[in-house]
Amino acid sequence: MNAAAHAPHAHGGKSIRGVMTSVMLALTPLTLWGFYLFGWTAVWLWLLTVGSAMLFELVCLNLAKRGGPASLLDGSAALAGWLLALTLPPWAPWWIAVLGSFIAIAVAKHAYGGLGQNPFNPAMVARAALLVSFPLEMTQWVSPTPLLSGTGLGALEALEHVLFGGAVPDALTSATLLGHVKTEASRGIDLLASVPALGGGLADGVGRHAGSLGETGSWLILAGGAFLLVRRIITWHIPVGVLAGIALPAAIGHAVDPAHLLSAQHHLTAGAALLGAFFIATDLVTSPATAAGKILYGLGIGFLTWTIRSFAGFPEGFAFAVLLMNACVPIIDRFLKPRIYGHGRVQMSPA
Amino acid sequence: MLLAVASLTLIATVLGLVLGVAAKRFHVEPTEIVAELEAMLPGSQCGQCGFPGCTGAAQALADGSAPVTLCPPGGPALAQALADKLGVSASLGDMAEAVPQLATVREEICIGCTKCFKECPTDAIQGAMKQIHSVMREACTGCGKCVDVCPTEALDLVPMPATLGTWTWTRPACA
Amino acid sequence: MTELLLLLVSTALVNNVVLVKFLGLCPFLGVSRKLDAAIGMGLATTFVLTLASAASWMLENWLLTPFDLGYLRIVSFIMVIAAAVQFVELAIKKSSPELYQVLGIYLPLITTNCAVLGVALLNVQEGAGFLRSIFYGLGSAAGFTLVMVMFAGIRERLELASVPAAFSGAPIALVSAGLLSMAFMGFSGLSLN
Amino acid sequence: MMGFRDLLDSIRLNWGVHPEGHKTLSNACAIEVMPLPDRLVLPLAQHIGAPGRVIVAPGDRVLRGQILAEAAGVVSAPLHAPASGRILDIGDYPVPHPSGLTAPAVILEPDGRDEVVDFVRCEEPLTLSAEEIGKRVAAAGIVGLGGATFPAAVKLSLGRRSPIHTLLLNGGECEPYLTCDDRVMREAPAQVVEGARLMARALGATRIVIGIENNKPEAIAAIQLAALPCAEISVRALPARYPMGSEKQLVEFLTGEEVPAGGLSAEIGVVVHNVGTAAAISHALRSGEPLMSRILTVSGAAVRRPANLRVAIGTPVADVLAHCGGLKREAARLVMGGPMMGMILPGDMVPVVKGSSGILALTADEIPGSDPSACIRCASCVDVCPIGLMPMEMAARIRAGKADTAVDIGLKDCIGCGTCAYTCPAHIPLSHYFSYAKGTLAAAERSRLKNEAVKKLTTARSERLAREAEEKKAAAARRKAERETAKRKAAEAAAQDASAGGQEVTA
Repeated sequence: MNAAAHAPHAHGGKSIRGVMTSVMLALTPLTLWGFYLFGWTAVWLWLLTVGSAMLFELVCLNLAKRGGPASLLDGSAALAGWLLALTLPPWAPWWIAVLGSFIAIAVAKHAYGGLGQNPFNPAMVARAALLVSFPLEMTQWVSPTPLLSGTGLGALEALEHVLFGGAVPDALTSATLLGHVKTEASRGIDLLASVPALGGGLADGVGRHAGSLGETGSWLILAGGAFLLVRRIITWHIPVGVLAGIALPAAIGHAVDPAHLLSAQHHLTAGAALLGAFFIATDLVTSPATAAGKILYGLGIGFLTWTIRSFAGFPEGFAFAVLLMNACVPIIDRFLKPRIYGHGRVQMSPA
Repeated sequence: MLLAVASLTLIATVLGLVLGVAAKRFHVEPTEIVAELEAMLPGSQCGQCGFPGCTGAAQALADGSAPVTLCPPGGPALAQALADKLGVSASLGDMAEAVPQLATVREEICIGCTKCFKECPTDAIQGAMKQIHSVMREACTGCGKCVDVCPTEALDLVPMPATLGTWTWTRPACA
Repeated sequence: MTELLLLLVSTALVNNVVLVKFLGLCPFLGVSRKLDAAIGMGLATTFVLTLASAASWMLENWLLTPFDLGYLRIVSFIMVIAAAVQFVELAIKKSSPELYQVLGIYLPLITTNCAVLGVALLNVQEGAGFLRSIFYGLGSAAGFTLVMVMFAGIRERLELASVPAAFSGAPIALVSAGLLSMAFMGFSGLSLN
Repeated sequence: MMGFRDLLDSIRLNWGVHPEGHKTLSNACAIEVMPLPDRLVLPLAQHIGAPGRVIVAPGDRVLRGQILAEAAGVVSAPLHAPASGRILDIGDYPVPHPSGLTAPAVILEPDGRDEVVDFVRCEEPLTLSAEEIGKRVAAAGIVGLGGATFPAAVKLSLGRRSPIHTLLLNGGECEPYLTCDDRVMREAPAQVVEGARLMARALGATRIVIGIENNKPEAIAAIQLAALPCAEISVRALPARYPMGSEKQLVEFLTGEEVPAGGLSAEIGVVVHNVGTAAAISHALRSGEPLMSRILTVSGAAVRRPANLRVAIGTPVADVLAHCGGLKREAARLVMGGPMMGMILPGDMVPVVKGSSGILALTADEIPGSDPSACIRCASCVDVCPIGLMPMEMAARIRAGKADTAVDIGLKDCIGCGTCAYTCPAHIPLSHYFSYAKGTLAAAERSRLKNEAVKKLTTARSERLAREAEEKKAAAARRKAERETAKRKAAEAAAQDASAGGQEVTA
């Protein structure tokens, strides 16, 4: 009999592993769709990223002498790798995946003491670091080459491409909407001309356009997000905040200056907006604790994303926006606390 | 050259004037930190800190040569108060480990010599000549001075026994 | 007006003194352990920086340039800054002894804060007008304060985190500063084209 | 219509959890009276406040209802013999407390003759004056039977300090497993209602609201029927949600007002009592019998025959479990009270006390099993906290040894309901952290007070020593002066003698 176990003598049954598993379940459909769209290279890249993330986790756990394999099973490392993979260009070389996993797991997570201690979102730290270090590789987009359609590489060819590199066939290179308009704008061509030039199919919701592995299948992302909401893994505050934070300034900006600012619809469906709103910004460890804090955090990410996309040098700013708002989370948590019962509403005697 | 000297002198004069006025305007009386610290210490001059009495301890605290956790009778509460006063962060970890001590009289050996209660800085020992002495739990700081003077070694320091009133939950196991 | 506003945004975010120009790192690392201290330091620096920008502009344009005393620039700027810092120190000592205790030796260090001198010199270099100089100083100081506050928040949280011994303290603070700096790279190229 | 209101209520509440009830284990079991055991262990501190003062001695023979210990102070309660018999001992015995420490208790051996003192019966208790009700409740030694064990009479006297308009009767029983309040409401609704009216009368309250969780429809129906003739009573169904039965939550839900932090509900004109206390008060005033037994639930998957029992105060837990057929499986944990806030028992030798609402023998499957892992800041605890605290933040600060800074973010407002720890996916023992921190802070406060006392003693001592030294010096000076005067006088005398002698000689 336990000498002095403290109440409660009951537990609700939630577990960290359960939370992580739910997120992975929610990610599965859109990941499979990404595999289908971008072919075998995407599959190999995903495997590499997730595998190396778990490997680094194991190494770090051993170095820190914490738990060991048991802690690996909580799934957090696999999830971080998975999310990173979804934001990589599907034809990226192997070292992008491995280096990204290393940054995410060793630098962004374990340098801080492991699970739950990191102030910055590991996947986004990795993505931002890769983007500023290897801008070329990280913006090498391709058109979808669905599996079994004969347009892409076979399994072995794809593996060879991932491991030993090689140029992406010119016929396949493509541009994302955000990258395209940024390039065109730098050549003095405004949106009125550049957007139609890219052709339709951009906002079809199923994602048959260039982009990173997991960000193009809008409907599946929404379905995954809905699953998480229903399972109460996440609350609505952050996704709604992010999407509103992007859409509102975008709508106003587009109305004022349609030649230079993209519409809200384009902003929401392009880039990592949806994937980020539901799966990245909602990362439990690095987001605020209270409902009001979550909304503010979401709005901040959305607004910064829009600002960077519209005015700064990088075509996509979601990773930066998340990191910037991550840095604000301790402040948000400090100043947006829930009201404590019995304080404030009634006259308080100085205690 | 002259110009340079002149202009620097001018700047210096103007700034000096401004600062001089400000120093008058914002003057604050320096506080006597040692006296304030000494007032916070128990004042029993028990010497458990290793300094000669509480004044010495206050001096050492003020010049930073002693940690705020130096006073066992004061316990973590005093350490925290001192840390707040000095604007440093207290590591109370090792402090919490130290269990408060209590002097106890072994009645079968005590000869009633009254040496101990003359020595006790807090008058925590009661008794009279040729009578067995007893220790008041509320007043004893566990300084051990009585133990040193007892001719028959009838006094012991024992950890303060827990009661329902003083029992607390232990620190939960960390992840 | 728009131009001054843009200048503010540009100096605070895009060309942040700490995270992009790497000036003023001493107080950034030294006084960012506690949020209250960071806010205090930020405000003190804001005051000194703005004042120093204005004073150094006057010095430059009314004394140094007319009399061709450019070689006295650094020494005279430092004198002005030192006096401003001394003034702030006296004022804080009077108004908030707690803050004075917390800021400790870092307050006199504003004197040699390269952000302050750097901004004053950059203003001269760019030949900025009086108002522009003040806004440049104000924007830089706002950026400094913003970053100080964010960083202090992170460090307060790190105090509670189980950081491995090898990374504990300064190392993890520097790692965090690096990551924060990387996040600020997102603003690079920010302009209203 | 009720269903719609429930829905609205549950949307309005943004806190709490829905623990698995386990109530069906025992809620169909009618209250049975458990026979007296061989030995009763009666701790002197069965209530909040000063322990009772013993007025019997070992060897004494006592009658049922006789006072064993009288109230010692304003906040205290007397203790009565639950049976006639002999006092075996008065000394330190294990009490229900997680520490396993002992405390002063009276050991009574029932003689089975059931001889009683003269009880003053009262057929119409509602005609008694407010003061008289308070006096009789105090004399009966009744304390809050919900588990808080605050002397009921003290709470009834609150009306004299600030005007009370509403009495809330707590029939929430939101703790899983416990069904004793449910059974009391079903089996003795008239007693509950009469007790409520007596308390309202003592308080001067004009309104009585009885709140019952909607998972007890039979109890709601029974109380509604019993309260039908009384216009001042309204019965409200509460959403079944833990911790609805906590005083602060109940007050907020039923009156819309909040109990001020660090204050009493009486400050906003509301007093909360438990339904069990109401029934006990009605019974005590009618029969004149003091509180000598209480109703409790025996449950948990390890118990062979879960039951609701009326048990004499002082009955050892072992006898209660034996009465329920013993354990059918190994109990991983023995708990007194409910699983959310109840305390672990150091063993089954401890007695049932006035505040024991239940005895649970829980199997390993029923208790939280996993070891704690790192906090992932999921903020589940923040979402469910009924007080609006940030438990994870407080725990992190406590873990870092900064309990004092946890107070800044509300540690003292924590009601210890355990909702956060129940919901935590990382299995962090949050409630334990808070108890630990509250304990260390209390210990620090005690040592601060002691320091102050020590300081006074030291100053007194040094003053005394100085005075004594002063006196000694003065005495020495006086003696010296006296000696000198004497010497001088002697010398003078000698001189005179000498001169006289000389004169004589010369003469």
